[in-house]
Amino acid sequence: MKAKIHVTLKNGVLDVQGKAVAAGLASLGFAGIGDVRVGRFVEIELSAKDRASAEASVKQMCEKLLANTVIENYRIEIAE
Amino acid sequence: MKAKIHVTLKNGVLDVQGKAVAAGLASLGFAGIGDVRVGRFVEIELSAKDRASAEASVKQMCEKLLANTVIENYRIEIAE
Amino acid sequence: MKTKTKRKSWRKPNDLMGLAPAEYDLACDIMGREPTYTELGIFSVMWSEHCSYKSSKKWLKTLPTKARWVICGPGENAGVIDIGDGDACIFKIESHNHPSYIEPYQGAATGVGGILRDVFTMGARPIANLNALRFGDPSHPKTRRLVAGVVAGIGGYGNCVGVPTVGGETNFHASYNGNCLVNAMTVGVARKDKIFYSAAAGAGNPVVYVGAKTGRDGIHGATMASAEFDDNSEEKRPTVQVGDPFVEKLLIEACLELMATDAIVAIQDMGAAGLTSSSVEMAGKGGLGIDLDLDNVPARETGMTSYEMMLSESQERMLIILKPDRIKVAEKIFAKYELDCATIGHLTKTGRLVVRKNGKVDADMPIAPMVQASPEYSRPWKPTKKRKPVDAAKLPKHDPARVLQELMGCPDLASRRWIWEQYDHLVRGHTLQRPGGDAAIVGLPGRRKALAMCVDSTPRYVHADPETGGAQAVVETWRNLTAVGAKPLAITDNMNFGNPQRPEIMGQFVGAIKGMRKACKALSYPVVSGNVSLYNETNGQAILPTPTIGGVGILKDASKSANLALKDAGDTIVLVGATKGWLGSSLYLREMEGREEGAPPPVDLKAEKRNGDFVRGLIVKGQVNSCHDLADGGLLVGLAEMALAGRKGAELSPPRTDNAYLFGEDQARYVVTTKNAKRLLAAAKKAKVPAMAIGTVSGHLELTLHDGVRISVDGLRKAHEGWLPAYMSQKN
Amino acid sequence: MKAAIVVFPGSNRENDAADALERASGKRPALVWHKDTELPSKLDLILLPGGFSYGDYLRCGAMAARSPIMREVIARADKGTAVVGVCNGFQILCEAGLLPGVLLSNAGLKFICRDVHLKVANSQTMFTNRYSNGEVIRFPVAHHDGNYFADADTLKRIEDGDQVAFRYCTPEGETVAAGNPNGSIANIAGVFNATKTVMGLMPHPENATDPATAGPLGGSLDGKPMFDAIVDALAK
Ligand SMILES: Nc1ncnc2c1ncn2[C@@H]1O[C@H](COP(=O)(O)OP(=O)(O)O)[C@@H](O)[C@H]1O
Ligand SMILES: [Mg+2]
Repeated sequence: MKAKIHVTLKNGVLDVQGKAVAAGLASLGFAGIGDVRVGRFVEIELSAKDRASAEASVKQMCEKLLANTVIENYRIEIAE
Repeated sequence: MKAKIHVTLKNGVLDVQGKAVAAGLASLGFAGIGDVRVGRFVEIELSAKDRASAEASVKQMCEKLLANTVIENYRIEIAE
Repeated sequence: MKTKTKRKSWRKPNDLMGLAPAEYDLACDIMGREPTYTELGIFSVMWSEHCSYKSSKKWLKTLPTKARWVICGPGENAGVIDIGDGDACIFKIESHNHPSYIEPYQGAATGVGGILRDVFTMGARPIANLNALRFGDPSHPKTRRLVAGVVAGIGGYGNCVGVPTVGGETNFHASYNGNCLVNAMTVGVARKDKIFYSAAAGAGNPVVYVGAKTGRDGIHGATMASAEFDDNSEEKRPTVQVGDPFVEKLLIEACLELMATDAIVAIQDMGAAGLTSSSVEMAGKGGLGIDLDLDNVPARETGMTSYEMMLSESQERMLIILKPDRIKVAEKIFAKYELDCATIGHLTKTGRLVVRKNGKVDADMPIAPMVQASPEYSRPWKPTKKRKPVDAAKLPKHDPARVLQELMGCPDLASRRWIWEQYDHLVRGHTLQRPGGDAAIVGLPGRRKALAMCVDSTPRYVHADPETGGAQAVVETWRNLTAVGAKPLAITDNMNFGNPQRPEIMGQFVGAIKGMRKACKALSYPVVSGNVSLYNETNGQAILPTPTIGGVGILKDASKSANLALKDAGDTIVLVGATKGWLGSSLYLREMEGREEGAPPPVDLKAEKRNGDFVRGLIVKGQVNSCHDLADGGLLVGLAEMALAGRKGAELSPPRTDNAYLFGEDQARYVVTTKNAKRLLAAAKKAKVPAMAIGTVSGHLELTLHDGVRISVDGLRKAHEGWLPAYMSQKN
Repeated sequence: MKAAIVVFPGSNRENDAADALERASGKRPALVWHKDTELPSKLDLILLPGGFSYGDYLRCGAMAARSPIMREVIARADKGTAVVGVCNGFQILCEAGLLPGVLLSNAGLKFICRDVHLKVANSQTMFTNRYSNGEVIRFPVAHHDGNYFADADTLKRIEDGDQVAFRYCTPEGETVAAGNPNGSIANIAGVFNATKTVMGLMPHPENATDPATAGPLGGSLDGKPMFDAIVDALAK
């Protein structure tokens, strides 16, 4: 099974990279750029007996390591 | 409009972060972890007259700034 | 060369993986048959310019490499010199030009990783990194991105491994538009009796692979483009090498830990041409054979062929010959650091390289004939036409205040702070002289002494007159080391040139070597290691010939160093060395007149030695308060740099105030400041060293000339500190 | 005083810290490899050094914070053992929850290595009592992710509890943007836990203790009072 995890900064946390990307895009001449947010995208191959148990274990991984829940949110998708 | 961009390392390019995360998860006791890949996830709000022109302009952004096309691939989704 | 073996018709020139047809014939002779695909790959990398030095060998051999303090000269992974008390200093420079142009961050980062391995593989703890960078014209669309990427890559790697990056140099010139130069140097220290070499010994001894896993990184590009890989080409295309400084840090610690035991017979990093060159070189130097079983090579990807494994340039890997009963010792240490450690073969008496995979022999070739027959060319060369000196009297006049302002803010002289602040130059806690001075000084824990180091080259001089320029590059490092109070000991050199098959380019190479040779001899300053990078050209436009010199010197007493910052108001400013006012090939001529012309300043090696030894003596005796050597931009630029560093001004009354005098680039000169000018000038006279007082240090932030010119130090600072950050913050 | 420096894979300023402690105490602290889950007994001080633990991959300090030895460090800290985290060590302490807040990428998105000025915000602790409140000192920084962040509630708690140790400032002592190298909120360079037994800071006091680097060479000795204070407090 494969888990896809999106880790993004919570609202209200300064997104340094996002700001820099927005400025970079603007100076390259791209117009109409609004908010830019930069996050992490993690793909994990894992052997789990079913979707539910995979999801539960990936949630654990996020809580324990992949996200810093003080400042980050995460979203999990499980694909076969 | 909102563009969601996934930037990931090309196949065969050493993913130092992925390797480290896999090791980290294993040492936290997670079993059955296979390959782990870490990429970037960028969300951009933009004003574009239509989907097609948004897509074209985001493609430009990826080529010019968001992805390092020598070692990275990117995937674009446009949402209203 | 006479061909004995019949070639099969299907091997067309573009199937030869870059070998010349004559080289292929020679390979067939050595094999007594046509080489297999894997064997051909091995020949092709072993005989590549990069590994065989076929165009340069003949000339490199003429460089002086010996001195009483040289423990190991060129031929090993790095050079080794004796620095007293049983300590040795191990250092080398290496280029990563082409990879950095393709992928600046990773190219530069892996360049740093590679040179670190060359140094710690000999048993040294790396204590400092330096780098010499050349980029295209600032207005070229690619330049900014290359600067940003290369600097971030050097920092990203060096900062993580915890080796301070203490010095370097950066130039901009249109000749590097299509071909930037990234030369990285590492300096390490070891105990003199614990130096590790690469010559294998002991048939039967295990060959052990340690470090990161092998992937398809950087496999010989030319070969991969050849016809045989049409199917699956996406999968098998060469990939950019990605460095993992975290693994390198662990590898350094693990190797040094293993080196503290008695387990190692020989060790060598896997650099260019990876497993091939490391195994062939180790076995070759030991006069032995080597059997490799590639099924045991730790692999990152599945389905790799022998060819791919032998040619992969995956980073952070080492090859070790161990004593057979010490395998467990090594395994334990590498397990501690969670690095791979695998026995992948053993030494044999056959003198052959045998490569097996899946039980099949994919290569079986005689090592000595392959290494000995490695081509050495005597390429035709054409001397560079001599240029006439520039007649300064015929040049337009400019206000010296304006000239100084412009020079201090021009791309080649502006402050590099934007760069070095991205490098951790303080980690380890022994950086005595930080970046920004003439040479960096790094202390040795528990020792009174310290090492000084720097890298230099003035390519515009080399271009104008290769021999003078080659000599000048060597003396400039010697002078920079001297200016901080160090005794220069030895150099490493990185020869960056264009296509050696063009006689003009080969002429530049030969000329530079001749000049370097003379300078090294005159200064007892031998070459102990180096690297050659040829074919630095794009569309027939070659880079300026760039022999980068890395110099290392020693301060017996680290507390007796000098730096360029003006110290106390009232100190007398003394100019040491003779000034005629030489503007040929100067920065002044280029920046003010847009002319890159004229003979470069002559190099008088006797004067260099006399003046330098004199200045060093003053520093060691504590008789000067500050010291700076004069180079790009000449006297007034040197004084401005001293004023900026010391946050002081100066009241100047030089004998002449024409631009040639103020900005000429005459060699063998220093500016020192002292409280006791009388004593200093008397000593100079006795030593037959030209010296004269030209002013005093002042507390006002102004440089004044006695004919009324006044220049604000703050204004100079703005120009000097402003250019690079402003340039880098623009986008394109 | 008995001190231990925890060495993670990728730590690289452990010897700098050991040198500084040795200069202050005359005794070289033990370096403890992260895999030794047992810390020496009866420790007075645990120091987490600078570096790039686990390559700083994923997030700085994230993996080190979850390594087995950190459970032991947390247990000791809970019992009141003094803990100091410098740079990567600070990032680890925040990730491990021993200190409030997090460290984000520098606002300029670049690594910064240079001297910075700091204003002592609380000199009433065992780590800072040789300084006075408002004193301006100079340490080097060397980091890519030193941009301190805490949400409004946390920040209020930190400020109300006098938990700020140092703030970035100009050479003249003004805690304004011009003195802030990395975008840290409220110019915060270092913080304490609520009981002031744990301190983390981004700048490197250990690189401001060696007389050989100071004087005309321009290095700072302002880190010495910190190590002297620590040694003093723990000698008793
Ligand atoms: N320009 C040079 N001057 C002196 N020695 C050189 C020069 N170029 C290469 N060498 C020496 O040749 C040997 C091989 O160099 P290189 O191929 O760069 O080594 P490695 O494979 O270890 O990176 C080294 O001993 C190096 O010091
Ligand atoms: Mg080598």
